[in-house]
Amino acid sequence: MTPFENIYRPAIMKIAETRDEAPGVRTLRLEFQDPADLQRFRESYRTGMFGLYGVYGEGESTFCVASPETRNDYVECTFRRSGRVTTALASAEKGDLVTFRGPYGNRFPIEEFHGKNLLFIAGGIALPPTRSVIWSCLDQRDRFGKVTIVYGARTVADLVYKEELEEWGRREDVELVLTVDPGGESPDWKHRVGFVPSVLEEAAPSAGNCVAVLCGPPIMIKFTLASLKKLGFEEENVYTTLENRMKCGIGKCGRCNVGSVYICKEGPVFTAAEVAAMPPGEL
Amino acid sequence: MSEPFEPKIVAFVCTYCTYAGADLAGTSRLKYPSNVRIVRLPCTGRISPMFILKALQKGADGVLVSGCHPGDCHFDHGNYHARRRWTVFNSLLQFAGVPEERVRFSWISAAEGRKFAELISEITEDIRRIGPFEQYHALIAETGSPAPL
Amino acid sequence: MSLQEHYRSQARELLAAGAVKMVVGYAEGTTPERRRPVFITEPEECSRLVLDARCRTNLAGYLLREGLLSDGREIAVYLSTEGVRTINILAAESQLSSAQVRILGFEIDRDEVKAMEGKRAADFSEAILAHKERRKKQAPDELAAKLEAMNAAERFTFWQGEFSRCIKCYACRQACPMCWCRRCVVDNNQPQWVNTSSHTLGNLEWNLVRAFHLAGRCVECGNCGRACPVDIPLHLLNRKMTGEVLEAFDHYPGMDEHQEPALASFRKDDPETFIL
Amino acid sequence: MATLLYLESLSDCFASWRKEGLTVLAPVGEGALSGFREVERAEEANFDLLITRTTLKELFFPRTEPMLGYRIGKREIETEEFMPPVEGRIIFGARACDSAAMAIDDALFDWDYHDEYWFRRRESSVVFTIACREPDEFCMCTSLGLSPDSAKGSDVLLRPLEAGNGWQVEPVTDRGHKALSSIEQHLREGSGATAAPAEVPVKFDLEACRSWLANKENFESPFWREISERCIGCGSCTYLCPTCHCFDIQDEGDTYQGIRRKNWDSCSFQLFTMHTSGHNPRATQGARWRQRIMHKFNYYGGKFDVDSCTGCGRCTRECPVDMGVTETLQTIAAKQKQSERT
Repeated sequence: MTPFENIYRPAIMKIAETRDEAPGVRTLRLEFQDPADLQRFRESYRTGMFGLYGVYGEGESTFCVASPETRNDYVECTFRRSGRVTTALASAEKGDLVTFRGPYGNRFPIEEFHGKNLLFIAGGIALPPTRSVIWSCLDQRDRFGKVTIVYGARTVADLVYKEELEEWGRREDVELVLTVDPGGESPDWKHRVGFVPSVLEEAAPSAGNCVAVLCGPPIMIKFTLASLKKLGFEEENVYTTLENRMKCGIGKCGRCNVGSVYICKEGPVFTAAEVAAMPPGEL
Repeated sequence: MSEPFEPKIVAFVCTYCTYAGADLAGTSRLKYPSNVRIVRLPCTGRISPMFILKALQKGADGVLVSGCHPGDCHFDHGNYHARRRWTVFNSLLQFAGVPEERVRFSWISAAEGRKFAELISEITEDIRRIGPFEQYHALIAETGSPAPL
Repeated sequence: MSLQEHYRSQARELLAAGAVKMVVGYAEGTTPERRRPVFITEPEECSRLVLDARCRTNLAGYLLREGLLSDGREIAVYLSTEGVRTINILAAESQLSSAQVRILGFEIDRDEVKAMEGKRAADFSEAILAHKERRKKQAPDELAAKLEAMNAAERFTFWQGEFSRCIKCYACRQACPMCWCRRCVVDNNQPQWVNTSSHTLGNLEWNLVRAFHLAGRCVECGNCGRACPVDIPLHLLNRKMTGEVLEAFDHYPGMDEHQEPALASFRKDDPETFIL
Repeated sequence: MATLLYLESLSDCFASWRKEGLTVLAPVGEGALSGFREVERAEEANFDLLITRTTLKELFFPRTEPMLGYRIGKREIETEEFMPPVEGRIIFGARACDSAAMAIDDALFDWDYHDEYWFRRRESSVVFTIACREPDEFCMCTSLGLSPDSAKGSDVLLRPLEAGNGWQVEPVTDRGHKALSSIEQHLREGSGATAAPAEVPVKFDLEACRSWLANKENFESPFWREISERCIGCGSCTYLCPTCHCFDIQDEGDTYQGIRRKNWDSCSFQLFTMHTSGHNPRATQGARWRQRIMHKFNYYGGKFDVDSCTGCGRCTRECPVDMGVTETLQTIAAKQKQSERT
């Protein structure tokens, strides 16, 4: 008989680094303990894919791989402490062992972005999936045209990846537009104040030869899509990611589908046109 | 030769009376068996029947729940509420076939170090006599749960 | 006029006059033996309402559907004595206002259905009192008596066999009008007190927790037992708890809407013979 | 001439298989207590049962299954893999609807990722299906394009003899052939008349249902709320369904040791899709019932070219509030017919 292959078996990961991003939000850098697991990850990981991060005794939780495909010898994830698993992950320390199952799902078609201008839009805790694409593109900067990043959070404290935001802000080949919701600014805040859709409209990036990557809470997505439409973006050129509750991550446990579309297998990356075709009542 | 059976007993006690009673037993150098693991809670009113089920789930052979005498509750009436709950849960456990020796309830005040020591000895002996809670342990084993490292 | 006709026309009048926004009752089911819950909002649909000795389901739980009573309007509902007691308990537990519940009372006596006079839960206190007196004298059923006669190990084995069949579909919980928690204790996972898996241990834990949470609240309507797809004798556990609470605290759940819940109240002289 | 197996030699067949180290399972018990359990002798089995209360799927996809045991030390995690049992099994006396369900679920458990918890059991089991002679009022296999003597998912099909003393034997798969060769000495060649299979009336037009469900406009139809108004949100229809396969993954244990398990879960449950944030994409029972119907009769077919229902009727038979797939599809078919007319 062939050796038993357990599709539910996770890889054991060591926490190489922890970083507190914002209140309740933390980033972990995880390193594979088994070289075979690392090898598999290197071969299969592409930006946009997700994984199930776990702590034995607590369970597994799904979020995107926040690190880019151009840096594939580790896995980074950023999450908000909210349920049982994220609470356990948040209290884990450097050197602790956790688990990772994946990478699963589809990817951003980055080759199709070659030669185009890129517009990244993210809100709050949804920067991680966008960040994965941003670095994947910045790591091969000369293949792309103009890069614009519009990122907003409720308050200054809620902005994640603060160091990277600074780095992107310093770069000449990136246009960074930061904003916080009205009332969320600190006395020394030098950037914009306002909601992402209106800030985006003010910044008015050209839709010509441009693809947009948009990640955020549903309400932000809804209004930002309207703004993008005003700016002349076609739905086929706007990419986003969807999230749903998952248990298996591989199309078997039966809960993440939106209509007939399984987020875990056919997603999490979709164009706005694909999302528009989904039944709105299930999103 | 197998090891002689040492009962595993979990005691859920309130911090104001029974825990203080246990403390007194200790400082008075009263001898009692070391089979009891004490879990200290603010009041018997906080001791949910879930705790008892959890102890059994983790393989306890016996459980003791103990707090202040009626009228002595630090929070005035937590133990009166607990008493009603115990009445009902005790009856349920017995109806489900959990022998009454396995789950006991008592009032032990901060001054009753001797009562604490004697009760622990008595409960431990009772359980030693009836042996490990094999019926429950069989259910635990059936889940495939691995033994502690 | 049969009771069925009488209540049909009452339902029609109530809806037509706008006195109630909905009638919760029984309609014919898939087979001639079956009855099913039905929700009528139009006077002309009232001819679907059925009332006979097959109408066993306690419908009170449907009143707790999210938002149903939030507009303050009244709903008429077919209820037996157990159902009326359920309304009293739910009102005592602040889950609904009995003023919003217009009762179409009935009682099933063997194969006959009889009217119970009254409109509001408070009108049924005599009938409830009579039930309490009858319950006090009620002897345990055959299986319960057999169980009581067993020793602990035998009882454990009996329940082990019963619970091994449980598939954790939670039909008992969902069918119970008393199980109104937004999030059941087994669905809370911080901490996870009892196992969610459907092995015998997890099933035993679930069933004990369920029985305990219904102690002093269960009206013995039988919804749980009828819903159980694997016929676990859940009523034995519930009856045991009801008997215990009645005997120890003279508490019969659902006497009126001001009755304090048995496990949220106490008397200083409550019995405590088992406490060391 | 046909191959016959007489009831009187069935115990000998069981003995032959058992001698080879195979476990023999058969329907036993009555009513709510009925199910497939290990038997030694033919008399223990209850072949008069129309259908067992719990389904064949439990033998392939148990309600709770340990997958990984873990022990956490200071700086290492020890894991132990729980493999499904692989000893050979003869499942004797399944019904066509239950057996067909196994073939339907194969597609899901093989969808890109091969679930060995399912397939190891499938590969080590031989399913003998007995064609039904009598339906009850809930049976509806013929409405799903199956029949009481369908061989789908079976390894051997048995047709009851008119005299009620045995079966005509039809091997379907290689596994079936092999299992039969072990009991060759107990089989007879003969020409006993077989009983006519049960006549199960067609209850709805499946094509019409499919069309209605495929129409996007109907997704938000008030029909979904109306048909499921009395649904109490329990899992009995899904757990008693031979094809329903949704599951949860749960860790049982503590921070030192425990087990990661695969447990049945149900789309009827409110918590099934609830996000940690509290947002629930399927917030109402109507949406959850719609998911169940759409999954079975639209999504599954779209992905695997087969509907996820075999018409066993258990959902209606056992529903505490008298709901079920049958009535829903009957109503849907009628709606479709009506819209085609207008």
